[in-house]
Amino acid sequence: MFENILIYFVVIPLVMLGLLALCRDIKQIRAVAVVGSLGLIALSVYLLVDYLGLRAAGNEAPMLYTGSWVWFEPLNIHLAVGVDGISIAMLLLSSIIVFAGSFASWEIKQPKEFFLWLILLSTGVFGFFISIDMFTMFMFYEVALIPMYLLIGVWGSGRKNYSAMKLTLMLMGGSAFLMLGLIGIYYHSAPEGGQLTWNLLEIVDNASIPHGWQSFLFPMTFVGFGVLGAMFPFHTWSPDGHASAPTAVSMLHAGVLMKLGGYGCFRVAIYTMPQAAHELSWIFLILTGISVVYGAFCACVKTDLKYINAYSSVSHCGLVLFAILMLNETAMTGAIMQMLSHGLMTALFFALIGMIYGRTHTREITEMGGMMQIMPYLSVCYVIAGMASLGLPGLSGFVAEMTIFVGSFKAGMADYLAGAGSLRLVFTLIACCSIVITAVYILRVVGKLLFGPVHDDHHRQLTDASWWERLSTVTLIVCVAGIGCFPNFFNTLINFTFKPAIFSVLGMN
Amino acid sequence: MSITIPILILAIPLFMFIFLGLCGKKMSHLLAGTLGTLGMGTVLVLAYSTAFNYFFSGDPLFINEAGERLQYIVFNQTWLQFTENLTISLGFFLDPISAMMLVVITTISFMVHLYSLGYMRDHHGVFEKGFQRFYAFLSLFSFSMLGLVVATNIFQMYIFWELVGASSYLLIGFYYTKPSAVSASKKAFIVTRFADLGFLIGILVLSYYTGTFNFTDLTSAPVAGLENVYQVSLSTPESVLSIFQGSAAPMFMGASVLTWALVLIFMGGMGKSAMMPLHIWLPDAMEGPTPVSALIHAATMVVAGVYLVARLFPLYLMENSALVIITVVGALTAFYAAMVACAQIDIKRVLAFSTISQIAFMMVSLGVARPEYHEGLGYMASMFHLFTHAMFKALLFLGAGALIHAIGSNDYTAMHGLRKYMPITHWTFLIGCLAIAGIIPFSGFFSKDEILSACGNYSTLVYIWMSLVAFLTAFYMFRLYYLIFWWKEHKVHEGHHAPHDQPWTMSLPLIILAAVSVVAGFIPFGKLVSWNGEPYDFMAHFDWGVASISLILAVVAIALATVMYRKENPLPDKMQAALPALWKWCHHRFYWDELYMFITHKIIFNCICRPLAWFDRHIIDGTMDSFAILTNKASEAIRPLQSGQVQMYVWIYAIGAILLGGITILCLI
Amino acid sequence: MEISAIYFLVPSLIMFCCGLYGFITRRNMIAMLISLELMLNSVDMNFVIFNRFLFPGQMEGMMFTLFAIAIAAAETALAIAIIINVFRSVNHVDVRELNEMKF
Amino acid sequence: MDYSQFLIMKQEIALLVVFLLVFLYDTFMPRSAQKGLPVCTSVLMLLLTVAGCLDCCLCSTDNQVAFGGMYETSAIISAIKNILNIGVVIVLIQSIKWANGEFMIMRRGEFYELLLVTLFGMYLMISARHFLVFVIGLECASLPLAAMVAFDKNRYESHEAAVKYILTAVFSSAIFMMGLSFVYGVAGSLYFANIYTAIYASPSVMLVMAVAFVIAGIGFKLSLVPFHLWTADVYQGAPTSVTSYLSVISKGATAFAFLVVMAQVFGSLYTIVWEWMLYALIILTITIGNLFAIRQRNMKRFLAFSSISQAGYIMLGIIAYNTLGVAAMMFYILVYIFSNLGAFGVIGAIENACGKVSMDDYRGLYKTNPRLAFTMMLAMFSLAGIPPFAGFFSKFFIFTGALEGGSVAIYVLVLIALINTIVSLYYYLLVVKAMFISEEECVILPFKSACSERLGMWIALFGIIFLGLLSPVYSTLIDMASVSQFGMYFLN
Repeated sequence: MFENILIYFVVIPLVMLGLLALCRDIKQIRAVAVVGSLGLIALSVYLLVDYLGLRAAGNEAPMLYTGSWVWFEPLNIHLAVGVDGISIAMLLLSSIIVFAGSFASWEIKQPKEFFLWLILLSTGVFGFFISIDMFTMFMFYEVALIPMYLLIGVWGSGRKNYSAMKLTLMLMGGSAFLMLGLIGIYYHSAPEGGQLTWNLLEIVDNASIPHGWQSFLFPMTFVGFGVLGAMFPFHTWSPDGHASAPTAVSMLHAGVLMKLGGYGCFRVAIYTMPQAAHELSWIFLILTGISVVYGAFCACVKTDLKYINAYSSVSHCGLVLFAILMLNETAMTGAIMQMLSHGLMTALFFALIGMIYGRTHTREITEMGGMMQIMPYLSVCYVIAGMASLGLPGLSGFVAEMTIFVGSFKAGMADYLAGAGSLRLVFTLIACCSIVITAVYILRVVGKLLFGPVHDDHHRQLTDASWWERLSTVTLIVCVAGIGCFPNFFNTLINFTFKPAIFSVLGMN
Repeated sequence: MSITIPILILAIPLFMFIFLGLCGKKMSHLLAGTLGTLGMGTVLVLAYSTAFNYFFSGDPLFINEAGERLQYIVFNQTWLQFTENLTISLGFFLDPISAMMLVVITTISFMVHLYSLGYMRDHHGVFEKGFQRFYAFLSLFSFSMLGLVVATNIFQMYIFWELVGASSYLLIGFYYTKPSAVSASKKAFIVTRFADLGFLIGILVLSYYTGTFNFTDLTSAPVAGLENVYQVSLSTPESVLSIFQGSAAPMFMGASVLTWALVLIFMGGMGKSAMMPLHIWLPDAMEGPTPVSALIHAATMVVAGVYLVARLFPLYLMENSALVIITVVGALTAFYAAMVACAQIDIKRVLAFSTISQIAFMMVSLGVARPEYHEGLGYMASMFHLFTHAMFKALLFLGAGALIHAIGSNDYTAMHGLRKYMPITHWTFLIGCLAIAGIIPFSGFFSKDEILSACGNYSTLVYIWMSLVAFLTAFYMFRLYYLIFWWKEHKVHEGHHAPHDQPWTMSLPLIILAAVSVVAGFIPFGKLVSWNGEPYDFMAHFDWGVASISLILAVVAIALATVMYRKENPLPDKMQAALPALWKWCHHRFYWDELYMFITHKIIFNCICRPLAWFDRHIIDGTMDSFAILTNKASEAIRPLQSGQVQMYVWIYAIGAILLGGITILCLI
Repeated sequence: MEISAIYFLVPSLIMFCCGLYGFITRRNMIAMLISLELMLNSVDMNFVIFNRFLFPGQMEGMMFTLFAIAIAAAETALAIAIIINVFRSVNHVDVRELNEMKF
Repeated sequence: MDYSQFLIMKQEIALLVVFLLVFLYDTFMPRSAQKGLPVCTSVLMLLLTVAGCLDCCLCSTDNQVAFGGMYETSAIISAIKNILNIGVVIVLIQSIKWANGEFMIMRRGEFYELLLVTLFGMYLMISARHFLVFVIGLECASLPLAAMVAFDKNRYESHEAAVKYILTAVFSSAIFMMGLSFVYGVAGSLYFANIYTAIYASPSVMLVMAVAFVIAGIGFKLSLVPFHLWTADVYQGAPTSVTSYLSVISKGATAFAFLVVMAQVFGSLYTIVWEWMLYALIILTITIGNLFAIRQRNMKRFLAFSSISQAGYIMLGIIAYNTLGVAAMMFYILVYIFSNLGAFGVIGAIENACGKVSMDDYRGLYKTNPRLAFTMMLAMFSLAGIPPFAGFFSKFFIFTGALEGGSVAIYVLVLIALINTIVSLYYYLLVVKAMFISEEECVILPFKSACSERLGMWIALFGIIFLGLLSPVYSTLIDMASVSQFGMYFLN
């Protein structure tokens, strides 16, 4: 079991948990957090390199590093792991954000408990991304959800009780549907008389879920994961939750946890039930298409920085789900890139907002102004994050959005020309409009918050970023720019293994 | 051809941007400025050598035996692969117009770099705050603009298109503590972003049908035997043609998809080039430092729209309707901007509207270019005007900058009679005015004259219309000139220094540009740039009739301006009183800004965003909350069930048991 | 003429219902216990009736009744003990007053 | 008569021996040694448990029938008895402090004796294959509990609870026996096997009423809605040790007995009659239990309602009516024992230390007593079904069991249950919120809980954390369930 490299993605956080429990003072806690998250980054980078090496050597299995250990034999539940390019991208993303998040919460109060929960959360995240067994996947998924409650409740701000409860209940509500969907899939995972399985690869191979059941189970799983992906109208946990969460939690949540939704939608809902995905995608296309513009419009009038970002996340994550539903290779590649890109840049955003809030004690843009003169470093980072968000070439947002638009437009036109309705096309065009609206709200914030005269003279005494804050933001900016400048690397990484999966989806159509 | 030089042309500004952006704060102002200028100077040399090489070396890669100029892809690196065919590459594309643009951009950019060394400090020689940042942004802009013009494919163009937009945003908002600058930069970005949406959709449509982003696939045919060398074919390549023509040509809402794609792409151009109705950002963009206005908002970035249309011109030729739209939009914009320019009091605004008007000239010129009329004179004229306009408009802006620097205000009412105090500025400004007015032998005469003859070939109406615009151009430029330098004697206020000419770093660019503006008209432009690479005999198509008419018009306009504005007199006020409505409309730019304000704030903001946000908080979120509230209500409602009375418990128990059986029995029966 | 089972069953049912009614309406706990006895006895009667009329060849119902009587006795004893306890504590045996804990 | 068949009853006999030993200790040991009684009982019970578990694991027990078919034992039956034993051991350990309190000096022996008797009754109930034995077991299991509920003589609530309990209990046994009389009237026998054959898939009005009454009678002990109304009052009024015993042991035993009755007696009526009865009861139980739990401030009362809704989930294992369901139900009971006892351990410790049982008093508990708060939180998470705690696995398995070959109606049922888990999560989180998030000063001062209490909590914690993760437990249960006597009654 321990010869499989993937296991260490769970082992390292668990060891960190153990060490944290033994820690006596804040220095030790920081050391554990930093060393552990560095270890995770190293591990994921190693995995990335090794993976590309294996692929280059001609290994064409859909998943690599697969391992499967029986857990609950009677139900055929395994601890099954395996990764393809998508998972590796997500693992990389998660480890980077955990790293940045540790630095962003350098001076948190009650550090021991905070990091315990944070690392537990990341255990769930890593476990989720390496799992290919639906049971373990679901388990890790829920492991990742519940620490949020305490993290927001104890370390949050504002209406934290309300937000924490709302977030937890809505997400668990989603997972209620999800659980039903997963068990349903399990019971149809094999042809009559075959061995039922939770293993996604086997389920895809068997392709035995009856059509009628697909139409029932697909919405269940899609909505289940979609809630976490902030799909309209189940997104309302996101603004409140993010607004109240402490910095690192917002980062991790918007940066990684919301990706669990998109990843799950793809990996479970669409991967295993392509027929239903094809037939029912219109419902969710409408919903996600609405999310995209709706979130952006709402962000235009909010004055709380975190609310603005939360709505922007709704919009961007909506785009992820939207692209996945296009069932088109390019769009799906774009969706994965958007996940990466949004994860990084939104983490950056939340880190910066947290840092600004930590100094000014307000997040109302009407109460701030001229930050560029007071804290130039943070402000410049904020502008960069904003530019990434509105899709400036050279930063990650552009690449992802363009890939999505090209792919969706292709899918939309294909539908339209084949006389299959113009829904996809219309919603692609609507989604395209989001690039303008995004520009509006980003520039509005930048203009009000960073530029202009200093609004409050008390703010003049505030200091600029400290070294750990710089480290945290620089890490993220480098990654954002890295994806933005060299997209094809990620494109290849994802594409490499994306193809078989997509063909199996499209082959059904 | 080696790829080192092209790569350096792009890499040096990028490097300067990153270097100055990261380390600028650590070094002295002067060092940063000098480094930036030196970097740009290097690029200038490299670009000139490249252009020279391209135009004059006679290399078979660049010109064939028939003397036709070819297109050469110096390098093309895959950047992002969407599908097997659809690939964004980053490359370096060398053809007549890109080589010409290289020259224009590097020249103006270098001038501006140099000029800013003097401009960006106050009278005591103290550098402005953010000086290093300014140079970093200038480098970023130069990089983006160079990348734009050498784009090998339409998506590369889009990428750099966005980047120039962003650097324009940063530079307009350079004085970020000034709210007006902030809102101007925001406006510029959002308006062009809106236009880019059209551009993007246009690209999507075009690429969906053609399956390619590459310009060479869309407009050219490969030259046999040579790798990466293409020749423009005015009859579009078979591959593209077969998609869009014939009975099976795809249609959408009554127009062919090609028309849609081209018009949408043109929409992007309209945004960048400030064509009506997307022009509103450009006058506001004058909030930026004046050198920026010269570089971005006069000479280079704003002509990107023209460049885009020129780049895709063979495609546009396929769709007459698209070209007609371009002509109409251009003609309207040209006239509108000229009218407005006559009634502005801010010198930079006057120049901004003049820029809009002149770019519209170029657009019209492209719109009227047809093979049957003088073998595409319009295309050549447009490019020529682009070139000359860049020079004299940059000159005018830099001159205006010198004035503003000296006076400290944009308002010409604070200037009047400056000719004695600032002779260099005066003379160079006059040259600029003569050039733009189209007085022989200044450069504007040649290029504008060709545009007018192209219009004349196409349609008399357009010709008369554009001549009228040319007349107005001469009028408002000289109105400006007189109001700045003549009108009445300049009063020097107590305690102020008298305005004086600028340091050499500022004067030198003025003089150089003035010199170029004088002689540029004699460049045999047609030999170098033409729409299909064939050398174009410009003199063969020269129409003396048109030339003399336009010359006469210009002289009359100048005379009129002289009469009205040379000396302080009541004539302008009388005219204003005679046509109050016209003046008011022109002065308020026909209320376009107010209209946009109304649409964005009153309609989009108040009628869409706010209701949506309300809807989200109260309806969607309210529904979610109401689940919780309902649960609590239900919990409250069933409270009496647990009354604490054991007899009640038992009663419910008994009823429950009986109902359980009873209902089952009923169901079974 | 054999008297059919129904003549016994109906009174038994009535007894049960009386017990039920009494149990629900009487405030005195002792009276409630008596009502309970009625119900239990009606159950016992049922067993006996069924045994006697339907399955006369065996004794299961009778045996059950014997045990049930014993159990009923135990229950009553326990209940009375508890009621006495309550009486000591609050000086009454009104069941409706015992509603401190509710909702 | 073959006396060897008494050996089949070895668990009951062992329990009786323990009972006798405790009785003898209580009666004959000198006063000075009386203090050792709680520990002694716990140790004896622990020995019994260990022996039982070893026996269960090492010797594979076949289905064995004794006393002319009145008594049956099998691997799964001894397993459930062992599960109960484990719970009883924890309850006993947790009650040591309480039992050694000032007030209990004279009567602690009775407490243990009564407790062991009820356990014996539960054993009988589980193993009974004749309704006479079953009724004796049932009464044995419920009547002494009334005395235990009334144990706190000085507290008025204890009396009120006892009255409510005994009156409802007797009433329900009347209803239950009424149902039995109908069964007897229809089938002519009280042997399970005979009844099963006699009523094979032919429901009459009397039979349906009989089923309803039997469900009501057993549902009373399981506190299924609407037969649950006594639960909250009794849980609140009874001494905490008794409450914890009531909430887990009594419930677990009855759940299994319920399964036995439904499968082995009324198995043939599954689809036509009682599946739908149970369907309605489950929805009511889970929903109403949850709705009441939301508003509770008293921790014991709160756990009472939570246990009502948990009973609904347990019933999913029965309505599943298959091997997976049985195993999942037993696993659920096991996990529920640990989780609930973890919570009751904390409540008991706090009550013993400072007499606070209100949720409002728990505010800020983490600051004063972090370990207790942590234990409570894990217990709450486990009850709410949050991984990686055992509660998640038990919930997942019970849903998996319920859905096996499930019709759409069952999917709907499970969906309702799942949505209810959100409500339950809400109120479990309320406790967590009070302990961790509330920023008020805690009224519970820091204190050191007794050794025994801590031991009890440690055991519970151990179970909460590891029961789910260690798969052999569940796998063994599945193995047992698949070879159990139920197999022949299930449809598939």
